[in-house]
Amino acid sequence: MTDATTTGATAREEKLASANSRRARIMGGVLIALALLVLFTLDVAPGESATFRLTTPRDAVQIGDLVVPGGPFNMIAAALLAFLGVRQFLRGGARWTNISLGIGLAILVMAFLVWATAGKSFSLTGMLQATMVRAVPIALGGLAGVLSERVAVVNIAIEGMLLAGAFTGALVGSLLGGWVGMFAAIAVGGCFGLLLAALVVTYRMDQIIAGVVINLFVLGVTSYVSSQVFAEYRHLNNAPTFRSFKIPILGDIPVIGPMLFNQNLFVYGALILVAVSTYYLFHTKNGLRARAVGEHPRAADTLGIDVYKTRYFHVTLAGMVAGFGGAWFTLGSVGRFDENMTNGRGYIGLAAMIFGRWHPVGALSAALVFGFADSIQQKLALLNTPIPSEFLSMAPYIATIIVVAGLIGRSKPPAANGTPYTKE
Amino acid sequence: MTDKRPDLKDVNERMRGLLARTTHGRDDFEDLVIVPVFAVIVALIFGALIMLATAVDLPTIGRSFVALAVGSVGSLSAWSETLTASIPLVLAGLGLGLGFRAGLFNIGAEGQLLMGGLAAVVAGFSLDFLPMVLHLPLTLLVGALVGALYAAIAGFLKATTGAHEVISTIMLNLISFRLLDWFLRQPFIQREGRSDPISKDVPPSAELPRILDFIDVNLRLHAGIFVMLAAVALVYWMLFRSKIGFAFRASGENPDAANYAGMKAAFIIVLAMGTAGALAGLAGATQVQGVLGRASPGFSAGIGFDAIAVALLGRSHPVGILFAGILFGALEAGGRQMQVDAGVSIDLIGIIQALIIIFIAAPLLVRSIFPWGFRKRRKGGEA
Amino acid sequence: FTACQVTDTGGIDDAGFNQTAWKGVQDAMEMDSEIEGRFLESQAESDYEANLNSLIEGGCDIIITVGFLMGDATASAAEANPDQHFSIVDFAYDPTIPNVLGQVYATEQGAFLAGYLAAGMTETGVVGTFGGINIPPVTAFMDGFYYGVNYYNEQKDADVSVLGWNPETEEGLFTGNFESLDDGRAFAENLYQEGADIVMPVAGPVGLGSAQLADELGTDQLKIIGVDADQTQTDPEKADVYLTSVLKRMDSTVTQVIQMEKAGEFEGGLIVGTLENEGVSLAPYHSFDDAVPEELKAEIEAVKAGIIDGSIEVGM
Amino acid sequence: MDVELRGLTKRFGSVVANDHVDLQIRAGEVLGLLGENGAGKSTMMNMLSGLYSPDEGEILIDGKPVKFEGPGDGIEAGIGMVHQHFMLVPVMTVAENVVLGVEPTGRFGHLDIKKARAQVEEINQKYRLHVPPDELIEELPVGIQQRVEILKVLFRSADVLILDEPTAVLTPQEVHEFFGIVDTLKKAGKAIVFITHKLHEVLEISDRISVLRQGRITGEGDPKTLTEADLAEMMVGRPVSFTTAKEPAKPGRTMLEMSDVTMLDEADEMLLDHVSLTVRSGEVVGVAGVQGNGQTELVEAITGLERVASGKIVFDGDDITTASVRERHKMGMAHIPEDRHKSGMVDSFTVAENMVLNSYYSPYYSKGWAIDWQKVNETAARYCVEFDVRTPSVFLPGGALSGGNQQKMVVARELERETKLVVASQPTRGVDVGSIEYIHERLIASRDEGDGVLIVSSELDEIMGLSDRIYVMYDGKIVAEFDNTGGKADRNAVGLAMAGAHEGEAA
Ligand SMILES: Nc1ncnc2c1ncn2[C@@H]1O[C@H](COP(=O)(O)OP(=O)(O)OP(=O)(O)O)[C@@H](O)[C@H]1O
Ligand SMILES: Nc1ncnc2c1ncn2[C@@H]1O[C@H](COP(=O)(O)OP(=O)(O)OP(=O)(O)O)[C@@H](O)[C@H]1O
Ligand SMILES: [Mg+2]
Ligand SMILES: [Mg+2]
Repeated sequence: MTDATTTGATAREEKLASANSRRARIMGGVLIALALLVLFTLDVAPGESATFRLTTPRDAVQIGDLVVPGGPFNMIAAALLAFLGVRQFLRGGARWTNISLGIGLAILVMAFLVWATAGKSFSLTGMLQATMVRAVPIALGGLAGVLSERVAVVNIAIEGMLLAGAFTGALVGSLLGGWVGMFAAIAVGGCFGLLLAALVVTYRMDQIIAGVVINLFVLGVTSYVSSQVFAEYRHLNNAPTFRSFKIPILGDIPVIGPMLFNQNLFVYGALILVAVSTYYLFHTKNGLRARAVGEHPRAADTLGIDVYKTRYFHVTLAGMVAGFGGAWFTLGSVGRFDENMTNGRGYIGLAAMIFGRWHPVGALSAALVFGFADSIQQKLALLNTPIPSEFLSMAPYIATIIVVAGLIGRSKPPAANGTPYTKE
Repeated sequence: MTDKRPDLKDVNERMRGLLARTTHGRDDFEDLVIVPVFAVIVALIFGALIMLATAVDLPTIGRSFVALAVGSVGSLSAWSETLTASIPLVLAGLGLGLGFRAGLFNIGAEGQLLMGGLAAVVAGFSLDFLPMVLHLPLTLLVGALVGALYAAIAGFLKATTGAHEVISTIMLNLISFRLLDWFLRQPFIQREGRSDPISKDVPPSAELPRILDFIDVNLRLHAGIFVMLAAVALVYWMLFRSKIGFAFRASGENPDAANYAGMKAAFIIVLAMGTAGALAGLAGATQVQGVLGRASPGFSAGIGFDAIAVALLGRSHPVGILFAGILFGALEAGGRQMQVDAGVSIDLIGIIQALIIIFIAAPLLVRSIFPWGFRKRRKGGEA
Repeated sequence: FTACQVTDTGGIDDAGFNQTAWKGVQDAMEMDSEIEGRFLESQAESDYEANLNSLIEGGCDIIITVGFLMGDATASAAEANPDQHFSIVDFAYDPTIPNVLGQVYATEQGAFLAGYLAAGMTETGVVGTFGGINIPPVTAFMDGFYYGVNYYNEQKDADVSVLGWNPETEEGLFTGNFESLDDGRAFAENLYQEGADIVMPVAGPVGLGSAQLADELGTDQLKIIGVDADQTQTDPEKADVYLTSVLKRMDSTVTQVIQMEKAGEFEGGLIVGTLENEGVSLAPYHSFDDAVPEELKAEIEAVKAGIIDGSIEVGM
Repeated sequence: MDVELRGLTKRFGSVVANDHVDLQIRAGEVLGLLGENGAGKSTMMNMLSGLYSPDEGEILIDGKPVKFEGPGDGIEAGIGMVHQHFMLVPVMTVAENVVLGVEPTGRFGHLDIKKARAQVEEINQKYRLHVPPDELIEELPVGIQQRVEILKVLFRSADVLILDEPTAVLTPQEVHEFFGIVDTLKKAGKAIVFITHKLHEVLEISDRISVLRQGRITGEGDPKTLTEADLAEMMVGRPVSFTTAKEPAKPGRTMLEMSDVTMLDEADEMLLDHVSLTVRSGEVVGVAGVQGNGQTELVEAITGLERVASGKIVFDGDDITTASVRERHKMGMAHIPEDRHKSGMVDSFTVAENMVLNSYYSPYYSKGWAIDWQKVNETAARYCVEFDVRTPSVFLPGGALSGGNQQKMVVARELERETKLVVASQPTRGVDVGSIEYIHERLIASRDEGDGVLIVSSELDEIMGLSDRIYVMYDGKIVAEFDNTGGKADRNAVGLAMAGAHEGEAA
């Protein structure tokens, strides 16, 4: 039917018509639009520079400020965006789409910051430090999610476990000191993990219902006790906090030092836990078994792996991680418990887990994106940008949506996620 | 071949057999009646234990339970309060349940309710030239529509980019709180002469009239209850009778099969999210048009989150959601009375709600606590 | 004689205006043993009306409601029950309702003093503030603070800058909630990173988180100015970090109102708390009493007198 | 190692899956196990392997009674089972799957993947399995996956190997190689239980045959003396005909015409490479090929489940290249999907709902926007009777039916409509002989009513038996076409074309 002359043309059309190429072209268009946006709306008055402070006068090693000439920088940013866009539009392969978009968004954020900061200054190091701090509970929540969803137990209860950890940390911490408080928070988190496991594994309750219910229960109990008891006995809700301590030498490195090596126990704890659980899940015997249970429990069962025990263990572990994360709110931050003080951070942790593709490092990175958006909006609010504060404070949420929609696409959970397993 | 085609009489016989409906067995009865009753009892006992643990004395505990009963079902005004509280819970719960049926775990009812309610307020005061017969339904409709649009954002993102709806609806909730704060200080919406964030009033022609005020003006039950009942019927029809509901359920249960059957996944996701959002928006609209009369920061008061529990408790079935919503409404109304009469914090109600759901959703647990309440299952069957 | 209070959704222990108003009721009870006090907490806005109704049936002589959120509910309850006396804290009706007495406060006056103090005390030349949400009851504090600093700059030819609020654009730093202590810490840290050594959080309990940060950093690095109540009382564990507090003396006006009602002198209308009638004021310096120079103390007294006699205007 | 089952009984609710079964399994022998769908074969073997625990009866190994608490105990005792549905984790590598549960470890439970790989290689060599240890399971063809399953069992040094329908998804070549492996194992002294629905396979490989019917052993025999017909009758309880009797085809107008159709995957690799084919009314066209050579994509292209990158598809004179699934369905295209569990049905839906899964919207079943359930239920009941779908009620969830009956339900739904073209993909996979016979009859009946029928199957016998014309697919291309009127195509030539040996040869 088709004669020889058109074959070459159709081959090219074939390429263009494939769904991914279409997405690549759309993304190319988006990038070009962003370039125009940077060029026309983020124009900086000539001669104005943005100053990013890298050290504070208190730091041991002093380095100068990062001074960025606004106009030229944003011209270059627009040019880069345009280049990426055109490249993507003309010959974007599937693999390049996400990378280009990631780079594009990063450039956009930088251009925006330079624009907002033109003629002013703020502490870049401080912002990064805050990014880390704000990311901690979310990263730990996400890690808890990873641990339990890797064995195919959906963990909506992270929010409740965080809250329980925060509460226990405050109560026990007030009575017996920070360390005991922290271990108690871990233990209580573990108890709720165990409860979740019992409900979904042994009593085969719907996993989502079980999670929602634990959240309700913890919220109820902690709010009840805090209004019925804490209001009267204030000394029960006055815990010591873990202060930040600088790791010698490393902590003095400019920019990176304050962000990673001059923080409190919880930040170090989160980083270590992420590393340890990555090793555990992907390089140890038990990690392999856990993942097998999450992907194909029946297969694991036929090989003599106890599916129930594995689920109990990991969900309890997840609870302990979340309990530790919860303790951050009280022992690692403000030293006292307040009703519903986690305020949805557990759910955001869940988002971080999905965004991080059920991988501990992914969850941490996602939490950092969120923390970054959160701390950037606080800086922007100080810079007197003409954007209403309500919109600035939406930034972390909008960033999350954009990243999830634009960069991730469909990510795949462990195959058996959410399904109960019945032995005969 | 002919010998394998059974004769007509035989065919009719067999068809009749295939079409005979089995009557509900004892197991259904146990699941639908005995389990919930036990669940409520156990939850109340646990509640009492928690009060004991926090040094509440026995007479106070007794008084609080009496208050809980009296405040929820003990009088006409208690019933009025119970039903009033259940209206938005049921409406939003229906939306969530419908989403669950279509395989969408929508956590966004809170935000959809907020946006829908705000839109209803705006429509209420800006369309006040209309007569009530138009104004009232139109205002409800605007609430539903805006709720639907807000939810459709998450649906659209999932359909086009695969963004997980759990994430996007959580984020949209958080965004909606900020949006509301912002809207409430815009001159167009903020009430004249007020410096605090409060919207203009919903005019009487857009208010859902109180239906029991001929008995007592303080009875707050409003016409939203009819909206609620109509929605229950509509959602039931939609899910189990209509074509689109069939598609919702099929794609919820098995997206591959739905795709095979020519159902358009993207369309269904957006439509199911939109419908869920419309119901949540309607919940917000009835709340502002029937109870609050205006919008102010956080007027949604967590209804959207409680509705998740209601939908789950009602097993995503419209009738189940109706009962679950009324149960939650009763606990809320009773809890208020409990606080007044016995001085026990209303947070206890949250605990009891959670416990009830645990026991209802895990029949196995109730069965193992009350083994004598249930007939023994056949040997070899599930535990 | 019974005085009843309905809280808004913040609850009785909000370390803010519900708690302060309740303190007013308790003070009244202490002064007069015939007075009995009760309160009801509201979980949600839809509770206001129900709570009011249950109190109206419960034989209260005066019902005190708290917060602008309850404005509408109080007004309709008052209209439906013209014989019941109400008083609402932090809210004014225009026109007034005969059986409701509104209590409002010129907080910017107190905050002006705090701003002047902060400007006099800062070592870095930078002070900061942040709010809960961008609404006038909150921004009145921030305005006063800002203008107080500016007044100091004018008088002393100094160059102290205020971070977190700009009265011209009416934009600034807001947490978006009145709950998250953790935000209180993070927002104070943000200001601290930009050089502020005195921070005034205007977001109810959120400020407790800021106090925690100051406690950790040490008061040589960061001091906090409390709002509403004397925070050294409501937050005794961290009392050392509060330079002072801008008092909105809701307790004193509430006690006054209860006593008026008891004496049969209740009259609907409005009480405005000002520096003049002590409805707003600056709390003692407590642990900073020695640190604040006598000279500055005297200047603040002078500024206060100036505001009272009208020679100094709050605002520009 | 010899194994004996005595009086083994297992019930699922009211279903008695195994009813006092006695069976002997001997070392160095292949025992063929036959039975209809739902006869209880898998259940019995699951008890033997320790996955299920018997309600009654006992298992003796070398004369000693044993009791298994779980599959771990079974493995310990030397019993290994290759399950009917693969028990492989798709996102893990071959080596990981093989060592799962008996992992070689270093310090801190570190997984020694190098050692694992070496061990896998060792068995690979010994039994000549040729399995790549580092590939992800999901990227391997089913034939190789099957070998991974066997490797898993051998890795645990099992002496008794239970193979539950291992050949269901293999091509003739793969079956041949597989039998080679079974022979090696037998010679190594292993006892083997071999379950299948393919009678000639049992006769070829078994030393002894047992037949299971409704949970009981109903016959035993020697493969040397039995014929396929004997076996079929033992299984089903009545004589079964194997060759579908059919008239010569009377091809009419062109029903489906694909010209130069190309399909690309996400990485722009060709899945379909300029495929052209035609199906005329009144003929059965078979597409033969080893699984994974583009047949799935071919069906997706025809039925509209995937977009094609280029080319043209014409259905009864209308260009449907860009038409939706539903439009094609409305125009009279029926589609029996290759995997009923995955996409052909909704397990939780009732039989009635499943019967209208893709036609619920049609005016016939509608009352305005609502579905006329009365009509749906009646139609479903009629279909059930017509197609002998064995279910007590149309209100039972479809998932509660046995596999064979589920398939009949899907086939009934697709064939009972007014259709012009039937696209049947693996229509009889995992279905017992009785049902296969019936489904084949109905497909021929559709042809005789003037439909075009396109059958895609990896069962060469099925293709040879049913088709009037045969296309062979290899690597996304149509590599050969054979005329099979009166069964005249050369089975060997087709098999060679499937293996990609030579291209061309027109009818
Ligand atoms: N887990 C289960 N729960 C309930 N019933 C079951 C279960 N497994 C099997 N059955 C029932 O037990 C009977 C025997 O099933 P089994 O799987 O052993 O059959 P089979 O002979 O392997 O069939 P097939 O040839 O289709 O594989 C069937 O009626 C089936 O419905
Ligand atoms: N949990 C269960 N409850 C009820 N019936 C079940 C259950 N598990 C399996 N079955 C029934 O047992 C039958 C046999 O199970 P099995 O997994 O062996 O499928 P099958 O019939 O062999 O299907 P296929 O032929 O597609 O392989 C299934 O068709 C199903 O009807
Ligand atoms: Mg089987
Ligand atoms: Mg089978």
